[in-house]
Amino acid sequence: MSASSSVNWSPHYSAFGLLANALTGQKGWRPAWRDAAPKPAYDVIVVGGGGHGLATAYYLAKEHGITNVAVLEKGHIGSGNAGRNTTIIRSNYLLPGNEPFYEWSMKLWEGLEADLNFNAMVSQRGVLNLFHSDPQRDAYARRANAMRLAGADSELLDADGVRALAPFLDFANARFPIKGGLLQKRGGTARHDAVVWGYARAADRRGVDIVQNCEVTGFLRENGAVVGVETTRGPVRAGKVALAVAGSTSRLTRHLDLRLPIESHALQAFVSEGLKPLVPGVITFGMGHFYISQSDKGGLVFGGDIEGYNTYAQRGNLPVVEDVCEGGMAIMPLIGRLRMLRSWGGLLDMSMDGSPIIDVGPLPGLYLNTGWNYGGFKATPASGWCFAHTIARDAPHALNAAFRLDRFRSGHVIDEKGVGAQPNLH
Amino acid sequence: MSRLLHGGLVDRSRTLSFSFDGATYRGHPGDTLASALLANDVRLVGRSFKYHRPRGIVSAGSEEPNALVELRMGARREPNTRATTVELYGGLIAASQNRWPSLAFDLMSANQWLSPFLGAGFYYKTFMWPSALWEKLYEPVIRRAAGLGRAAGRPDPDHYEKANAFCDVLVVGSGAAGLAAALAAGRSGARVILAEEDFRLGGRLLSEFTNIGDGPARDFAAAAEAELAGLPNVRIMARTTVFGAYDGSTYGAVERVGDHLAVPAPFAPRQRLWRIVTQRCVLAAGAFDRPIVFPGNDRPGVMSALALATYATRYGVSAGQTAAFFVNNDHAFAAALDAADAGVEVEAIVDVRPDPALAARAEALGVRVIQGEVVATSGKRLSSVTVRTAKGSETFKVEALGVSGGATPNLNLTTHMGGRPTYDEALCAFVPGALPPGMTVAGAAAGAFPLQECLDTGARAGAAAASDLGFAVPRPDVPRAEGAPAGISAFWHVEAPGGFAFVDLQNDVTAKDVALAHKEGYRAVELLKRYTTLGMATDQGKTSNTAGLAIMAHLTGRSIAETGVTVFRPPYTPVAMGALAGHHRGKDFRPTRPTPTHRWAQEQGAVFVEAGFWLRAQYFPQPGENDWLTSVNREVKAVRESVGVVDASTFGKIDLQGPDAGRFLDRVYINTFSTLAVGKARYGVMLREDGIVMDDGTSARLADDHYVMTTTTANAAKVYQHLEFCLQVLWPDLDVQLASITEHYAQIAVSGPRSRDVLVKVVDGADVSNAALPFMGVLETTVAGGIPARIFRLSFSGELGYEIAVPSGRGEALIRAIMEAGAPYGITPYGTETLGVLRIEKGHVSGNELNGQTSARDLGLGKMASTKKDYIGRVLAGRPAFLEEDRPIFVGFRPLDRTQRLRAGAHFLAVGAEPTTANDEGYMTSVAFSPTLGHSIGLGFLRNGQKRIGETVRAYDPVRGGDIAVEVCDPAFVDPQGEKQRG
Amino acid sequence: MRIPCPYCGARDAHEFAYLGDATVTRPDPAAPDALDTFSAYVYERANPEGPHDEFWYHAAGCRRWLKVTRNTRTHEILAVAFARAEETTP
Amino acid sequence: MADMLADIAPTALLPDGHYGAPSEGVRARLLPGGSAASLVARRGAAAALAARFAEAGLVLPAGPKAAAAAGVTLVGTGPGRWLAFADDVGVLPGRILPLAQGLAAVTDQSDASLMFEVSGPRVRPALAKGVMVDLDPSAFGAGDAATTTVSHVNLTFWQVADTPAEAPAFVFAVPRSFAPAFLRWLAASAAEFGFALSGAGRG
Ligand SMILES: Cc1cc2nc3c(=O)[nH]c(=O)nc-3n(C[C@H](O)[C@H](O)[C@H](O)COP(=O)(O)OP(=O)(O)OC[C@H]3O[C@@H](n4cnc5c(N)ncnc54)[C@H](O)[C@@H]3O)c2cc1C
Ligand SMILES: NC(=O)c1ccc[n+]([C@@H]2O[C@H](COP(=O)([O-])OP(=O)(O)OC[C@H]3O[C@@H](n4cnc5c(N)ncnc54)[C@H](O)[C@@H]3O)[C@@H](O)[C@H]2O)c1
Ligand SMILES: Cc1cc2nc3c(=O)[nH]c(=O)nc-3n(C[C@H](O)[C@H](O)[C@H](O)COP(=O)(O)O)c2cc1C
Ligand SMILES: [Zn+2]
Repeated sequence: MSASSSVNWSPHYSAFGLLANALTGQKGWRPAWRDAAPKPAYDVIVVGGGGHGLATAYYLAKEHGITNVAVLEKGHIGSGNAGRNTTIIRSNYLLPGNEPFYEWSMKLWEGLEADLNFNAMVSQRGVLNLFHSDPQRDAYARRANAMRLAGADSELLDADGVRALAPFLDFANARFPIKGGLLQKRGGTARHDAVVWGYARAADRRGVDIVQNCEVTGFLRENGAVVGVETTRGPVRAGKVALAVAGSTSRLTRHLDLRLPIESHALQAFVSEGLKPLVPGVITFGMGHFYISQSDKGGLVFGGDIEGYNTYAQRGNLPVVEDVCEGGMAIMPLIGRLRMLRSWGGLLDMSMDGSPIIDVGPLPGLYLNTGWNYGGFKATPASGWCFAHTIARDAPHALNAAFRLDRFRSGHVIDEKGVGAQPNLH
Repeated sequence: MSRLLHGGLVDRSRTLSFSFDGATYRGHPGDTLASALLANDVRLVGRSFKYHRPRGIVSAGSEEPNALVELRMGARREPNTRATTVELYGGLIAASQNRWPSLAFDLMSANQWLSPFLGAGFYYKTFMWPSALWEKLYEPVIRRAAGLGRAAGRPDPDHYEKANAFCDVLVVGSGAAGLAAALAAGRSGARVILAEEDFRLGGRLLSEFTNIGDGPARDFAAAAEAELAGLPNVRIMARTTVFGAYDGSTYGAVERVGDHLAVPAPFAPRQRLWRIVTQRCVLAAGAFDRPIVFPGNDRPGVMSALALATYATRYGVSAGQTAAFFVNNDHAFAAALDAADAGVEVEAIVDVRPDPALAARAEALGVRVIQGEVVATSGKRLSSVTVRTAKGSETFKVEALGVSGGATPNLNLTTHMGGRPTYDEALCAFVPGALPPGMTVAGAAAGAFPLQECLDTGARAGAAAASDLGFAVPRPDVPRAEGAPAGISAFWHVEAPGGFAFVDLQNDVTAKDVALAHKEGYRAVELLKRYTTLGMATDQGKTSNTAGLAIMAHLTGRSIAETGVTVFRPPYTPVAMGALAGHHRGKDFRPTRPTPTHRWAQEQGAVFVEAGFWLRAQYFPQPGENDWLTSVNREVKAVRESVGVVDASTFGKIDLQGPDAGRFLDRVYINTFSTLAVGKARYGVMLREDGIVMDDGTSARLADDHYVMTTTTANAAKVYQHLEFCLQVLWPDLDVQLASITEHYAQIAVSGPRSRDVLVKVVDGADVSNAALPFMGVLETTVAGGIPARIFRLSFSGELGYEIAVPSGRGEALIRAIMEAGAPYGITPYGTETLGVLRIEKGHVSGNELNGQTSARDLGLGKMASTKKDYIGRVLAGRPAFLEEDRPIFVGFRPLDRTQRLRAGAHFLAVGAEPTTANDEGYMTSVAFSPTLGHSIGLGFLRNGQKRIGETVRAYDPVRGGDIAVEVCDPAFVDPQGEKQRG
Repeated sequence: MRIPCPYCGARDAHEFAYLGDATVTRPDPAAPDALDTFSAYVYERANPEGPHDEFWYHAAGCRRWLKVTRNTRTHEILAVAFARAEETTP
Repeated sequence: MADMLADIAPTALLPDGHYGAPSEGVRARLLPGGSAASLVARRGAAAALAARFAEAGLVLPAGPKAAAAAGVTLVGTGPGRWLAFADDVGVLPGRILPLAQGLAAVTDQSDASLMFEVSGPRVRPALAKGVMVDLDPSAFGAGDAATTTVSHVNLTFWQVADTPAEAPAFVFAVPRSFAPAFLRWLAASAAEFGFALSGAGRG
């Protein structure tokens, strides 16, 4: 570790440390990461202090030895989607461009806590996707097999198998009977904030500057190349500028006159009042928009469809709230008397084929990480890992080779849902 | 009993009995569960979230953080219900929660001794070793300890509904400000809705012994209510909480229609979700009394000063035999005096300020005023408090302590659309910032605390809202209210050694936790919130947030304004998910669409299956058949050998007219329709603009300027929308008119070698010979004794076949006529399963193949594409990826070992290849057992498939344990030349 | 969100189907660079923050395609018109 | 409450009868079948079409309205689009088709919808449970029509021309396959006021 002794690094977390601090009035704790001020120049600037940006910085330092790195975040870290998602992690993708990438992410999740020395509460309690018809079962079978080909785990359950896992679902009176489910036991959830803080602390401990309240407002250009950024805290130069700003991507690329295959949309999420354990893993409804899990604190965390129109307002409207609760009642009528405690929205970078972009370019000095739709939380480790590779080597890794920007022009789109160039339908 | 001898707005003439934790108590109509518990001397009502500390009632409203109970029993059990908002009813049953084995003795309370380890964020730093133990040990333990109440494990038996309301002015809250606003707007004739979450209108007016005009404030409230009730343009909605502000001036509200009853009234819902669309909104939601953080501030008996007063004045209950107050503001001071007035034995008012304005009045009432701070409390339920004064410290006995750190405006709804509150130094409170469009804020919610200001701002806001909309507003006639001083001095936190000093009572966040967050760098308010969970409990920190921020501000040396504030989001108070779903649950989740022949199919014993919202016959089991395959094999055989009948009405059907109809179809289909002869039909394929197949179906030409199109069942609405887009947006110059005729027509398909024999008997004399009605011919005639019909000679099964369209009301009559006519041939009804087998045998693509990922070329339909014209999707279907050799192409498969069963969803691998993503060569889309061939057959996509016919590949299906060798073949298994359908 | 349909009046947005950017127009399919122009037409978006011209289809109402100008930051509707200019009103 | 519908198949119309509270706050009646057609003006021909109809004594309303004359009700459903209803099955082919000749596409829709007349003293509060259009007499009066979505069912309805604000009657043209779902919603919504259903037969 390249830590200089003058810096107050966050101490290593251990049971012993917790005990020692408990006995000494918590005196030994330090800020989990330094609140850095921007330096005039860096080797790499990562724009966006969400999970992807912080993971990218961490892996640049850890895997590629590039530590002269700043993460510039306009608010506080984790204030974007990383801090407002429903925390589902899984690698149950269908298409060859996607599945190996997400499975690699799963593997990184499985070792994350030891790697970061931070408990991100990665909890592999299973992800169960219900199906309600024969064609849906066929589609899930295709997916389950695609997962196996990529080395992931998958199981196809019949209705009895589902009942054994989740007896509280409506097997008696459902409008769309539950015929079975696709189960990924290794899927589950992770604590969203802890992932952000864990990466931030680990990156900081490797020398990365995490600069909060520093909004990127433009780019420094020389000879057509991007050589740095303008920020609310002044210009900062960089050898490479890497964007990982999720739903804000077009706000930035506007300054470069780039039109991207991205639209910004909002997705709401919901949490119920705290309850004693009820829902074991993650469950998704196949004939409506509803999915649910339960947080360690007892809140049911659930969500559904996106709002469906371009927006930069981080919030949603009542029809989707109703739609989600109708879906919930349709499969889990015991939630009727449970209460929704809070709803909020996030700003999604919906892409034209529903799959991400991790690529070099499209301008010299610029690197793109976007198009995560409603599903980029699970990608956080692999996205950071692949983006770091792409930045460091100026070429994509095999795992993100399909996530090229030029795939739309060539036709190599990765459209899991098969709905075409309509982001609001992905 | 702590019921005062008189006073209060409860009906003492009637007694209601109820039970809590198994013991029976009595209360009165007008009580809440909380006031009734206090009246029965029950102080300990729950346990806290993390440390399982004993807790009592702290508020008298929906901001309650502590007194959460499980209300009702069995399937109606409602966890986390605030005792302070539950209207008492006879037979009410409630139980404490989050304790084991009992409320009085909770083993988990041992957690509090571990608190040094369990500080903010402790779990992020531990439980990592060994990692496998997280799911197995640590997490289950944390989960069992966490959570609050228990959900009922059974479906909610009650009914919910939704309703829509429209108005000019929505007034939220019926305190002084809300009533004044509603009166001002209502008198102008504007349509007003006054929504109040309480079961009684009046807000604080019900609890304050003050005068408005010449009489008590309560009388003003009653008079205002009476006047409003008499205005036809005003609708009063009590028990209705406005929970969210949304775009388009739409507000979500929930009305508790039956929650004050043991079970909802017959035929009435338990709750009703309101979507209120208004032009203007006046938010008059009042303010919360916020606590002061001091050691021991969570002891049962420590409560909000205003709540203590409210229990005395509104409910006639003394929260303890003796009480004291600890305040920093005049309003709470006045409330303390009201409590004394109502008969509460007030030992002392501890005020942090040197000279409270109302001190003289207190002395006059014989109430001692102490300048100082409460630094400690004791007792399992509060028995004494210790006060620190300039002279030293003093401990005295009291059973209740009313605490007030000032008023926090209830601005919750102002932040739902992005507004950020701003800090007002003089008021020591956050006040509304940017407001949702159309909203104004009045009364205490706006920081206008004195009663007169509440009335004035309310009347002004109501009047302005109405006059803005063009209503003639009479000069507001605002009564005079007794002035009470509104002095306050900022005071948040008593720094003193000793026990827990809670900031957030429900989530057990202490002042020490805030300090730890500060030390570890979680200083931004949003990080503070997330690291400590401050304000994240069921009360959303309505009363606790400000103090938490103030303590953080103190630690960082910044002002509270600089420190900022977290935002509230919908809902204002938690809303039952049943209410948000309304009628749409169970079978009513979504409409069920029966086909025109549903009743007939039922009579035939059909088994039905969902197809989108439709319910279709899946197969028709006959006596003696006990598995579906036997029935389906029989049905298939009947069609192949004789004749069968199926209801195909669910297809989308679109009528296209106009001089440009043919040209239009040429542009939306890959093939050509303008050259189609009148009286003929043609199969067509449509692409999306990205070159992927959107849908397929046949279109028939009925006249030069008249076509009728069929779409797949699944894509009916999508295709119609697409066609309208093409006409209205892309080619507005085309003169084409569309009409959906899906609902108007029933479409019955008769297929099989004997189908013509049947048809002959069904038509009213028309010539349906091969010459008169050739393959792909169309005939308009009448059938079954005068039913107008269109007969299309089409074949999905590959057999000779006809589709007969008649008005849907006649569909049942037609199918019965067909059955009768077909009886001599053993005509066999069939369902979607057989339909599937027939088309798989024939190699026709369907939904599993048209999956949104396949091009016409992939589907083997590339040759249909015209090269003489442009059409939607043509250009992008020419992209390099679409033309790659290696692309998976549509072909058929059969198992080398014919006894083996194929499975849809299997992937293809070259024989001997490693099962990896890189070696994945495609996938099986559809399979069937072919009774015609006597073995399993399949369709699917295989890399470069057309060129590999005859090759053997593996159908790899590890998820079901399958891995079999299959032969690649032409997809048309039966009658590849199509002779049968032309015969 | 409520969209003032020029025919039906103000209706909740959930009655409408959304398509997105209404500033793009279908290019000339016969042009030599059609592959590029069509790729751009189908896939590339300005995705602006602020006023945005977009297509909404009144699926549950009059079935007209509307061109709506809406602020993507505030959701304020700034203008609404039928997509087909000379819509066959009345 | 939910039990009221529990034993009734969601695929059939509710049987005739009384539902819910003993009063009769809301009444619905399935109207006997007549004939119906959609009319879509040819490009640019809406005005000429309206003029031709006017000459024949029929009103093609210029907006979401229902106009009844000479046994035909014409309801505006979109610009240049109407639904025509007549009790007499001969009217549409006999009169409308020739009138529209060359100026509009006419499509038979006689069996597309089931028509329910809904009335009664509590009709507005019952309908408000699904209709997301302001039904207050100041906003929606006799002859006003709307095409909208009610409880997940897309339909067209109007207030019958000669019914007064105090006792309005509404006609709902409900797509046939959605009619069972519509009635289930209506019965559930009207039950607290008492609901009488007639004309639907044995269901
Ligand atoms: C409600 C919801 C539920 C979801 N559920 C799931 C789920 O269950 N599973 C799953 O896998 N995914 C889920 N997602 C998606 C997932 O959250 C995102 O795809 C993922 O978090 C995006 O990556 P990120 O964490 O880097 O983005 P963000 O956290 O949004 O990071 C982007 C950061 O960039 C910053 N930024 C923006 N502009 C600038 C600028 N100009 N200068 C400096 N900084 C800037 C932002 O403030 C932000 O912090 C969900 C998303 C939402 C909204
Ligand atoms: N002098 C002071 O310092 C001071 C400070 C605070 C309050 N007060 C007193 O408090 C009162 C304030 O009057 P007011 O009219 O502003 O408030 P209020 O508290 O009297 O009334 C607000 C009402 O709004 C209701 N409400 C809140 N949120 C709601 C929602 N989302 N949906 C439906 N109902 C909701 C509450 O139940 C309450 O009845 C006055 O009597 C005033 O004297 C005085
Ligand atoms: C997985 C998850 C669980 C959450 N649980 C709670 C909760 O128990 N209580 C709560 O108040 N908020 C909870 N939140 C929501 C946050 O309070 C907050 O609304 C969200 O992070 C978005 O931030 P914002 O509302 O400040 O914009 C949760 C959020 C997430 C992502
Ligand atoms: Zn419209």
